Amino acid sequence: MLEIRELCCERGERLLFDQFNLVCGPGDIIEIRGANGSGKSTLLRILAGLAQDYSGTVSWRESAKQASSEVSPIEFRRLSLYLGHASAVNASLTPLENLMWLTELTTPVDESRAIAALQQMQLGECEDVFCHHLSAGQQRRVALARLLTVDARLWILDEPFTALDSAGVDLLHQLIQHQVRDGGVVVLTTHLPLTGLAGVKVVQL
Amino acid sequence: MLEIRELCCERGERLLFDQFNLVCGPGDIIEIRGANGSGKSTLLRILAGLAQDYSGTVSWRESAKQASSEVSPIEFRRLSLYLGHASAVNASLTPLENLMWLTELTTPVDESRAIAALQQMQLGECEDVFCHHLSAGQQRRVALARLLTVDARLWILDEPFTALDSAGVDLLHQLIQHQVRDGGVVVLTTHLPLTGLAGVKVVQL
Amino acid sequence: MAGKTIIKAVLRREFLLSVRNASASLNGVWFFVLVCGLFAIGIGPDKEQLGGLAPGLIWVTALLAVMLSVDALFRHDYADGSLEQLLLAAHSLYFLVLARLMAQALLIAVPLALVSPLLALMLGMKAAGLPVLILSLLLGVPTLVMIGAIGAALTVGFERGGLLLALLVLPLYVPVLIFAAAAVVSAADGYTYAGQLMILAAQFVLAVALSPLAVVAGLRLNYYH
Amino acid sequence: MAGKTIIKAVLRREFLLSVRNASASLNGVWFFVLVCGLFAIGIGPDKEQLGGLAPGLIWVTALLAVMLSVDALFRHDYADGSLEQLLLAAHSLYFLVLARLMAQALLIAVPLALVSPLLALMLGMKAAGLPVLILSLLLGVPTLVMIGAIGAALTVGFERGGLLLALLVLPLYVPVLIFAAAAVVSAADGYTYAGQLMILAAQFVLAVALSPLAVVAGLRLNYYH
Amino acid sequence: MRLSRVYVSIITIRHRGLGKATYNLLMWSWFHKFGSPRWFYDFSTRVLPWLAVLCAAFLLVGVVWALAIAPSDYKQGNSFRIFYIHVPTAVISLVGYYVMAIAGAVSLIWRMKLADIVMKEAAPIGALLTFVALFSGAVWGKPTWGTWWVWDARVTSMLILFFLYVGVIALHKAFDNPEQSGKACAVLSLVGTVNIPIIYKSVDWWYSLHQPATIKFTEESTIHPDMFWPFLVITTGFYLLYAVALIANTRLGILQREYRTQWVRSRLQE
Amino acid sequence: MHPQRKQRLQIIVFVLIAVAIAAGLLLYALRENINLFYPPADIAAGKVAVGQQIRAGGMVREGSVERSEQNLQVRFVVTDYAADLVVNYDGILPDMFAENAGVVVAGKLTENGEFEASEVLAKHDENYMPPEVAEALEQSGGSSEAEY
Ligand code: HEM
Ligand SMILES: Nc1ncnc2c1ncn2[C@@H]1O[C@H](COP(=O)(O)OP(=O)(O)OP(=O)(O)O)[C@@H](O)[C@H]1O
Ligand SMILES: Nc1ncnc2c1ncn2[C@@H]1O[C@H](COP(=O)(O)OP(=O)(O)OP(=O)(O)O)[C@@H](O)[C@H]1O
Ligand SMILES: [Mg+2]
Ligand SMILES: [Mg+2]
Repeated sequence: MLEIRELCCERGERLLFDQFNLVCGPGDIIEIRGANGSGKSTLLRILAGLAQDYSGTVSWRESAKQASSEVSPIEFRRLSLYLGHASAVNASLTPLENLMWLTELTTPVDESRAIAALQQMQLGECEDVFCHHLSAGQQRRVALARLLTVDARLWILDEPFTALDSAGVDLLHQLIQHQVRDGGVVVLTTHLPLTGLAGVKVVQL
Repeated sequence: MLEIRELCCERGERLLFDQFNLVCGPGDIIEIRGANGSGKSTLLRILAGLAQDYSGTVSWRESAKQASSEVSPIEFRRLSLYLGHASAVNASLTPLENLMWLTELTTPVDESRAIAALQQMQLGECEDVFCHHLSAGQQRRVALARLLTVDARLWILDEPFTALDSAGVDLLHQLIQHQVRDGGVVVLTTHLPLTGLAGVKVVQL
Repeated sequence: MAGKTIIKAVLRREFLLSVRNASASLNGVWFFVLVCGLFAIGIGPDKEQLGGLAPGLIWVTALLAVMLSVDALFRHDYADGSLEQLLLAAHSLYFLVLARLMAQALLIAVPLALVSPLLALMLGMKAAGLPVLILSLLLGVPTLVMIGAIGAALTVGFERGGLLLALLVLPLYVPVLIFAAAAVVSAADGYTYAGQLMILAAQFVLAVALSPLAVVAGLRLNYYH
Repeated sequence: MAGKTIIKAVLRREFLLSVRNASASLNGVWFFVLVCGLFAIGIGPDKEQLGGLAPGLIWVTALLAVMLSVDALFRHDYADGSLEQLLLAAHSLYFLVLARLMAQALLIAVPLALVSPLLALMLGMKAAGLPVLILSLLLGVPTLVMIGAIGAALTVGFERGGLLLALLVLPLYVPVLIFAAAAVVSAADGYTYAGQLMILAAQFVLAVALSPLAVVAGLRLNYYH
Repeated sequence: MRLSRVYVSIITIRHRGLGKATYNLLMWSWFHKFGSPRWFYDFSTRVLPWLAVLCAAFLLVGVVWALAIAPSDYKQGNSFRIFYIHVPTAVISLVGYYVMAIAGAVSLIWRMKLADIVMKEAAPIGALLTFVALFSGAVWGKPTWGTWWVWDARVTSMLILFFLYVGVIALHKAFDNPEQSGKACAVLSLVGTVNIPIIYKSVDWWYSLHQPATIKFTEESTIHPDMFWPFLVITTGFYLLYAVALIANTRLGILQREYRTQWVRSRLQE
Repeated sequence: MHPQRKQRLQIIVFVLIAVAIAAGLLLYALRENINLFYPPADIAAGKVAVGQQIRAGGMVREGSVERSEQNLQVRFVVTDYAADLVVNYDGILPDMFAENAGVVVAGKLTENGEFEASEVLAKHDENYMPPEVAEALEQSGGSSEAEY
């Protein structure tokens, strides 16, 4: 269960959000919505534990009732998956090498599962092309393949649909649906209408 | 008038397109459509004069009839504007500095016009924030502001809607519409449905 | 244990990348050889004079080669977002960074040490100093990598970080330079050098334990907001 | 004329960026001083010996400082897409590149030349060589910038290009190094040095005229597909 | 196992199970109060004038005594008087590095804003003092050593110290976010503190021309009392000058960092 | 134990072990003589090889300085009051060079046990006193090594 209390963050003399509260539990899809520059990415980075200059608390509890079940930062990193504007795909590695590394940062994985994930992302043909030869959408798919290999409870996705073609968008919709059906939580931003997803809770920033 | 004849391009042993022909004249909006990795960006880079390993011809004529009116490469660069996946926005310059430079590469411009363009792109407040502080959408807006300051006949836009919020998308629609009403040509790619634009010719790749 | 998987993954990627990228470690060696050659040209080929200078020249060159290699250590990962993912790994960053630094230290030190006897002989150093030269490089270069990594972490966000890195890091390199050059000179002249090597080793051990702390802090602060 | 606007725009951006980025040109100077200090430490403090070596040491250091500055010349513009826009500018690239290179040459050469007398005296060089040292730097460093830019253009697409650049460029630096060091040594010893300076000047003029051609070709290569 | 847990709870300053008083002491709440920029600003407004007057008095007496009254040296004559600038600046520039590093450590560990500002303001002052020490040493070297620059241990380590300062300044200038640059400079100056003793020892061992210590704490000094007293006065003056400069610059730094807050506005209006 | 604390403990233990090892190595190293600066006594005791670049230092013995008439050749004796070292030098001496004053010479030992200096530096001693005091001391037969 993710709990955000009285989050407040300012950047360059502009208050991005103030007294921001949010509680979400298993099965929630939260869409953070806002205009360009309203602070969505900043919020997601704070959730993921990357940004530090904010006030307020962000916590993840195993159970909603016990206050003591709050997990430690390292445990939280194992439970969460952050995918930002930069896709963390190294240009001189192949998709498989990138995927293996990115996955193993939080979850041990064997190669066959990674290969299957790439195939599901329609990257079967490009398995051993260096990533700087890939198109923008294909690079994004490499980054997204991690959703299939990592066992995270909380997904934090910053504009994950960028550069994807319509087949890719559909696929990602399915993945998200699957994740929440399994009791996971998805927090995402996007400027697209999320018509393909059921039960999205929109939070305006 | 843009004329593409028998364009053929292969990458890493894959034929991206073969015998590709396209002719377009004043007032045309051409959308190149295709799945991820189908070669849209490659095609646009060839049009812009960036990529070189292809066969076939790309030419721009002042008038459709006279074969001799084909313009020289430098003249073509003055007449065209290419905006790719990378937005060419330097992180340690301000939006205004970036815009001035990018514009002056092809068109002399005075500062007031550049400032007005930034204002129209809703970047008035961030005029002198360094660009690495800007959000993804704001950086894209800096790049797009160039559409307002450059006097080009041919726009080549590779997924220009990326990272823009819905207001930004509407604005860009207007700009495109305005450009073709003035007799310009727009060639673009996107994975979004272009419902806001009238008279788009779709070319499947 | 999960920690081991992560460390192994980090190491595997490190080696893969260093193999892929125009054999970066080999380039360090070429740099080493070339700059020593430049000295021979710039100073004039008076062999006797050069021989006396050789330990100092070789060591200063090695130091520059290390600085150049280290500059790229985090820069690319920062640009493409891999660094943020590393910071979000489910393991103590101290050990992850330590693993990377050790891998880099190995990749940089060994080729330099291997090629150094050749250079020393070219510059006319006395043969008696050769084994100690190799040893001093194997002990000293890793220390330089560790210290340099601190500077690299602090400057990773800057466009033209290379020279700033030099300013931050080169003063800190002085102790290594002094003891390493002194060890080689002593050995070449037939004197005892164990003391200097011990001090180099002590510096190495200290650097191994402490520099990851500073590197982690340095990397984190680039993601301060 | 449109050409002038473009060239002015390119120059303005160049100066803006060099002011913004951690005062990169000043860092070059610090690097210069630091590395000379390291040599003194590595070689030993014997002033008479150092004095004789000073021209060579100073020039090799200057050469490295230039190489480090030049490495960043196009790298960032490549990464963020500015370079493709430069290649699409409505003006002959030759002159645009030439303008950038000249600006860089100025930004790098002048500070180095200004600080060099201090270093020369610290290293114990004879005062008679000082004016020629300054002159040789003012003539030679721009040549090095031009040559280095060719390497920078060719290696702009590589992750760890810095050392590869060294490999490509340092051999090409040898002629400049030889004549510049010789001029300074001659002057310090009271001999004639006009000949060497003339040759440096000739190299400079050649580099100015030819290197933009190579740089443009090199930059284009990166966008081959 | 229990022992390790106790140990960890001590080093991580976990307060569960500890008494409230101990917790308060460990969390240094008093320390934070005194560390607030506002408290410091008001406190220094009261103290600074007195300090400045005291400093001026010491320096004035010291300079007159050192330049006009104190005897010249039997060997060096009047060039010996450089001693009175050289030694205080040299010593304080070293002390200044530790001031900077300790402030850096405090700001890093306890996230204290005041310490952060002090650290950043200490760097240029220290660099300036180091430069003066180098310069005065060089000027002194010409008559005494016959050359104004030698690569001697102390001289070389002083040069390195200068670069350490310049590094901190350059790093500070390179960031545009003050909190980022604060952390970066703190890390760098802490790394420097580990290294300064090492650098000093290594360089010291390397080569020595510079004279050994004249002013000694454990044995009697090898300087004549007539020369020593003005030295004491002028050194005290320099220490005060350092303090005054640091406090004044810190006040400016505070204003720059906090100019949007209510209390700064009200102070500026007064 | 909590995994986070466990890792923190691991780090601390690791750092402590490293510091201990470093301290041990340093202690061992400090027992060796690693200085290349030799007083005349050490040279007399044969600790320096012929032809090795070293530095030596001490006081210039009173009345030992012989200057050549034709050129810049100088010959003087450096002493640490335990042993003497004959130094030959060809070059301009620093202004502060004087009998009974500290000096540092860099160069090498020759076959005949004399020192061939390539550089002579006047080393200023750490005593500061007014001229009158120095004179008085001189007359009372003390050296400038006097203590206060
Ligand atoms: C550029 C040249 C010089 C530099 C960088 C330099 C540096 C220093 C430093 C860092 C100290 C303080 C050391 C400590 O407290 O441990 C110092 C002290 C001192 N220096 Fe220099 N020095 C230079 C030249 C000279 C010269 C030429 C003389 C005179 C012969 C001289 C005489 C002294 C004296 C008397 C002290 C006080 C020593 C004591 O009592 O501890 N210095 N110098
Ligand atoms: N130092 C600074 N000075 C001024 N403004 C800053 C500074 N740092 C950050 N900002 C502002 O903070 C905001 C950060 O926005 P963020 O990236 O979170 O936006 P976003 O909602 O993700 O936008 P987008 O939809 O474009 O991705 C931007 O408006 C940016 O201009
Ligand atoms: N050296 C190479 N080896 C193999 N394939 C290559 C090589 N270079 C390019 N390609 C392929 O060429 C294609 C280039 O695609 P391009 O970037 O033009 O796609 P796109 O249509 O713009 O896709 P997107 O919608 O994702 O932006 C990709 O499929 C890529 O895998
Ligand atoms: Mg965003
Ligand atoms: Mg594309």
